[in-house]
Amino acid sequence: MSKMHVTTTVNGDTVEFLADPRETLLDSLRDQLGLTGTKEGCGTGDCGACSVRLDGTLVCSCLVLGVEADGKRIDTIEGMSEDGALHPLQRKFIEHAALQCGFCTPGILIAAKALLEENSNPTEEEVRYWLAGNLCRCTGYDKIIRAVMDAAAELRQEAA
Amino acid sequence: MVAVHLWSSLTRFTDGAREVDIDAQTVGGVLDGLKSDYPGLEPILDAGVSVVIDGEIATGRHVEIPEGAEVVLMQRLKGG
Amino acid sequence: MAKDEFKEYRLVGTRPDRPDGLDKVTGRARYGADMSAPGMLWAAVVRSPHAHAKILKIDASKAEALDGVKAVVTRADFPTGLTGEEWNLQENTMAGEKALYDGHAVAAVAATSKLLAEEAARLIEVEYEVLPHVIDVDDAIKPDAPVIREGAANASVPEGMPPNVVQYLDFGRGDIEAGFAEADLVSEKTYKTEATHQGYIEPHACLGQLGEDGKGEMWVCTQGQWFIRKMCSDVLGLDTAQLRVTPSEIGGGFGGKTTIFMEPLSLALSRKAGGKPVKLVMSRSEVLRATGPTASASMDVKIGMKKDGTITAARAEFRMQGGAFPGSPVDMALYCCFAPYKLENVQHIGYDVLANRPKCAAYRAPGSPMGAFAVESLLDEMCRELGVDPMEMRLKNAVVEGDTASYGPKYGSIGLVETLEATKAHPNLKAELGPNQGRGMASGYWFNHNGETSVSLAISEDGTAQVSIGTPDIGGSRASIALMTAETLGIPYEDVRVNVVETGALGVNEPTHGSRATFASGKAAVIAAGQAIKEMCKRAANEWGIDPEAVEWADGAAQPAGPNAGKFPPMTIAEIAGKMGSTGGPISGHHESVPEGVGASFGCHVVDVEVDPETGHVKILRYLVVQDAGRAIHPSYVEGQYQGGAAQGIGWALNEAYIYDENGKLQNSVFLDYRVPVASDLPMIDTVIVEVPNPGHPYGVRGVGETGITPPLPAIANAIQAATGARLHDLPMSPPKVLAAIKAMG
Amino acid sequence: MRYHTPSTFEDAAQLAAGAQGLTRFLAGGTDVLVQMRAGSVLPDDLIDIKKIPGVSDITKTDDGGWRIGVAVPGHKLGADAALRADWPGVVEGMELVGSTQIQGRATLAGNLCNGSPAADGVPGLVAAGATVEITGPDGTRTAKVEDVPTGPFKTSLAQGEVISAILLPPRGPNGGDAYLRFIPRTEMDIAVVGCAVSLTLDGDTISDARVALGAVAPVIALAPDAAKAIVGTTLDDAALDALARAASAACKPIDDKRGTVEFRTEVAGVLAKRAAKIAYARAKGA
Repeated sequence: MSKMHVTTTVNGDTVEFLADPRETLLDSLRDQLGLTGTKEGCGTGDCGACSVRLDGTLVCSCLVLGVEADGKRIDTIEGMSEDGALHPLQRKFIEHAALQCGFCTPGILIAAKALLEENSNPTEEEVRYWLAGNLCRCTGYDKIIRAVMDAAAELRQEAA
Repeated sequence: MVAVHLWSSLTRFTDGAREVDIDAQTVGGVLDGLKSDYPGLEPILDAGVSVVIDGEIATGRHVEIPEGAEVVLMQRLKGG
Repeated sequence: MAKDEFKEYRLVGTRPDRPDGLDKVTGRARYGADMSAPGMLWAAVVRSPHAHAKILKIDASKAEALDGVKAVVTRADFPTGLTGEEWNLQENTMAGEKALYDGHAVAAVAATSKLLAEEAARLIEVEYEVLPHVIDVDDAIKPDAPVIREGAANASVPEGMPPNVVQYLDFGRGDIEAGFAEADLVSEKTYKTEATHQGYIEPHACLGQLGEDGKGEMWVCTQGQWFIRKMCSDVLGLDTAQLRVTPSEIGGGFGGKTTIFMEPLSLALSRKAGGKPVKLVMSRSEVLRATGPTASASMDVKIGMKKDGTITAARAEFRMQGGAFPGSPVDMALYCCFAPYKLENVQHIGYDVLANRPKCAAYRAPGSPMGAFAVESLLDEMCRELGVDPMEMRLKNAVVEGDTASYGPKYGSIGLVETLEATKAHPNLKAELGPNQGRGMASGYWFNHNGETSVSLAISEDGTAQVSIGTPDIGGSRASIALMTAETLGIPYEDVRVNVVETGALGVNEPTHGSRATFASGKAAVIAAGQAIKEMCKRAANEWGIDPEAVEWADGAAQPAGPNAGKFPPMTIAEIAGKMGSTGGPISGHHESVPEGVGASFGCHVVDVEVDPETGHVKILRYLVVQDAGRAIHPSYVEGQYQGGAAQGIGWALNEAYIYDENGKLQNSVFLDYRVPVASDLPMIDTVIVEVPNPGHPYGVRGVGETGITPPLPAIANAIQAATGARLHDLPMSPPKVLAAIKAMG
Repeated sequence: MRYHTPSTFEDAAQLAAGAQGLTRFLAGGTDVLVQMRAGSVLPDDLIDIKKIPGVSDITKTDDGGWRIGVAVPGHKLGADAALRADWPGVVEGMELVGSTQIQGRATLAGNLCNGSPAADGVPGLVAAGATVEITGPDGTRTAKVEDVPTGPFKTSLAQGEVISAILLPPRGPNGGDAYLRFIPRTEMDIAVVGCAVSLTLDGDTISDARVALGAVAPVIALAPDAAKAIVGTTLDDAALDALARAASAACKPIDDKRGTVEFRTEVAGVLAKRAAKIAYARAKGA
């Protein structure tokens, strides 16, 4: 069962690793590249804790093979703050107490960022449906939704 | 003497008494007294019980029991 | 106590950023599966596919022959002779003679990679003789049910009870029959709830290492590192102090991470593999099949009520199965179910029953939600029948300080009436309802808990402070403890760092459970801060050459107490700390106790639902949580507990359930079919924090974590009846059941 | 396991035809990877078809129909306004599959080939009269979508055959379609019942209709009696009731963890009515 050589761009950096073809991108990120901010909650695409961007598209990294990442661009939670400045979503999550245990938080932040890039002014319902694949068991989602809406408002203001 | 209220199914071991008088000053004394007066209670007490003194769950065997206090024996409480 | 009689604080009651927030929004926070070690092996577990089966033979030769497989363990690798709960834990960690439920571990393997370990596990061959099994609690309590374990009953069980009854409970007071005779309406109904899972998003994970010398270490996601240490030591026959357990950040627990499941396996594998560290991470399916869901319940409730809503007598008889081991929370369910009501005549009977399911663990207010479902549902049905307003009924019968609780002791300071009044005043109760919509209300209760607590505080050289606590931060407790410590010391919130420490650093702490972290670790931190203050006053007094009694502490500085003490400028904490090396050494505080003064918390929830009459689908339109927090130290995280508890209760009420097939195999061991609420299922969850301070805590704290899961189950059942006329007596109130109930009305 | 990335469907078919052990094609992977993870399917050869040119394209065909590449993920399908204008029922069916994250990967072709009786992407295709182009070691053939699944998680594809495109017929004037499913939550569930309706109007009267039901029988199938119940009507209450009865009568469901026989049968009728109303309104241009 020979491993395959994978070259990919993660958070802007070119990285290489050897992947067993059965290995998921989630395991490649966590176990080969040491990027443990992306979490496994279910391994079946039902919880969204492993959310990353693959060539810009929001995906569950547990449902992508490591070898499929070859030649692609991957963005994870570790690349969300730029030059030490938190993304507004990250700031708003702290400010609104939108996390309790924090385990689902990286996946939700990645997913919310993808939403706001596509829709800068989402309704509460749109946020809720967009994030339906990101389970949170601690918060009842209330403060998460508020934080996303508030970050969206701030980003719109910055853009204006 | 301390009057200790027991839960009903313990009365099998106390000749039917729901309230028993134990000569003790502390929680530990009550538990030891119950065991020596009613040996059938021993495995249940050893499995863990809470002693409630005037509404407050006693925090240990050392806790003293005030004169005239209400003393209730309960299953040990735990939480999630 | 009215809000304006409240002492106002500089920090307590404010909403600063949590200290661990940055780590948790950047992916830096390290959870159970995030740690690796040099030379590390990966483990996988072989689990029984049968609900009940004799294990005839385990053949690991094919697995052991694989290149890279370093160790295989079975029950033969564990010590013998354990008894009681220690035996239960060992048996649950690894099956002995019999597999007792679908998913029960029978062997484990360690190998050089995750994929290799999984492949090796598939190659371990286990021969079983399948035995008759039983899943449902009402089947399990039958006299002719398959016997799960002879001799498991404790001394509470009278002779002649069915074989799977392992604990019996019977308590109450007054004259129950006379009470019913006084009533205008006596109703008796049966209610059932299905097992649910805590559903924390982080699967159990640990990294264990154990040498031939019996010394070991473990990194693990847990609510209680000392519990892990003690339980692993018991199961493996180790000296407790030789095992050092460090808690990771924890991705949710809700009670489910207060005990062990697979942790001893990593240690046993490590020992067998020559002391190499072994990482073991559960899959979601393993979490659902083989950790600790809550019990399922079958409950008979009988209540007598007068026309004016006065409750004259109440009787509860509950049967609960908590899996193949004793320990269902039937006792807690009985204690809590009538707790909000003044009762002269009350009787409780409980049966803890074995069934072929995983060993239940605590789940947020263990037992209380089930009991509330039965009692609060029946009360609502009776109010309808008598034409009594359910809120007025609750107020009329509400317990107050000094009343004797239904379960025995007298209540201290409690805030039930204040909670009900705040609910009554909330605008949600005036919102208009449309067709197919209905409103339901219910109360809930949890005692809260103290537990063994040990905390250390040390003043740093620059006057900042560090607090070492033993209760893992599961939902923001670092923030609340930092707030209380900083308030006490008179320093900025940011000057306090709260560390959750490993077992080597403090005396024994119980886990973060029983809603105790902010109460118990917080109280201990405040006392420890007081000790440090006393020492700092002494250092200032020495400097000034006055009596230490003549120094008081205010605004983060030692000050002469009154004009007689002499005139000295305040000496700040930074000044005192900067000189501590030459004034007597380190300045610290330390407190350990089982803190007295636990304050119970009542809550009241009101929910509006809309039911699709053609499909039985229930939509939550509005949700209100009102609960007594004593004093909210960090109100955002108090609200978070209320909202999270409500969401879990909503899931339990509507769609979450353990579903077994006829062979006793769990059918829904993935999140696709174990249906926890998703973001689009819920509305915003409105909260009101009632504050009736707990006199047993320096800042008035009551635990707030658990009560919130209790009222949703009956509140939603009550709302569904209001919307449709149909009454559901079984959980979950899933669309097929709701539609059938609507159809049954004709 | 060997991982292959062929650059033509012919190569993919040859690889699969020549494979000795268990073979799976990989498009979005949202079923295959779950099965691999659970250990229920452990392929010896995994053939990733995403590197074949054109698999991610959606193109309008010369006859006014559509050719949908087999690696087009749900979110891309949903973003194609012209396709959505023609076949909204097909698009909304696919969009109901899983979360936003799943939509980034999951494909119509994969949804079909997984063979689930509850696949949300499939009833809309069946109601639309869609076909698939299949490439095998011996060349290419087409088949009706409803002929692909033969039972739960079984298909009529032979060893070495791979779906190379999904083909939708021209919508034509005065047509409309819709797909509805019932799930216990609002998202993330597998359909307990699914129903797609496609119809064409002549004035206010339905001149042609196809009704497909999901999750109520071993395979997703047309319900011809349900279609008959509304053809020639203006979808009045009597027609809707007849539709509901016929849809319910077409059900041969099972009791399982997701629903009961009674519930599925009842709700199939409810969804058929609701989907027909939406399709009718769409055909009217509403």
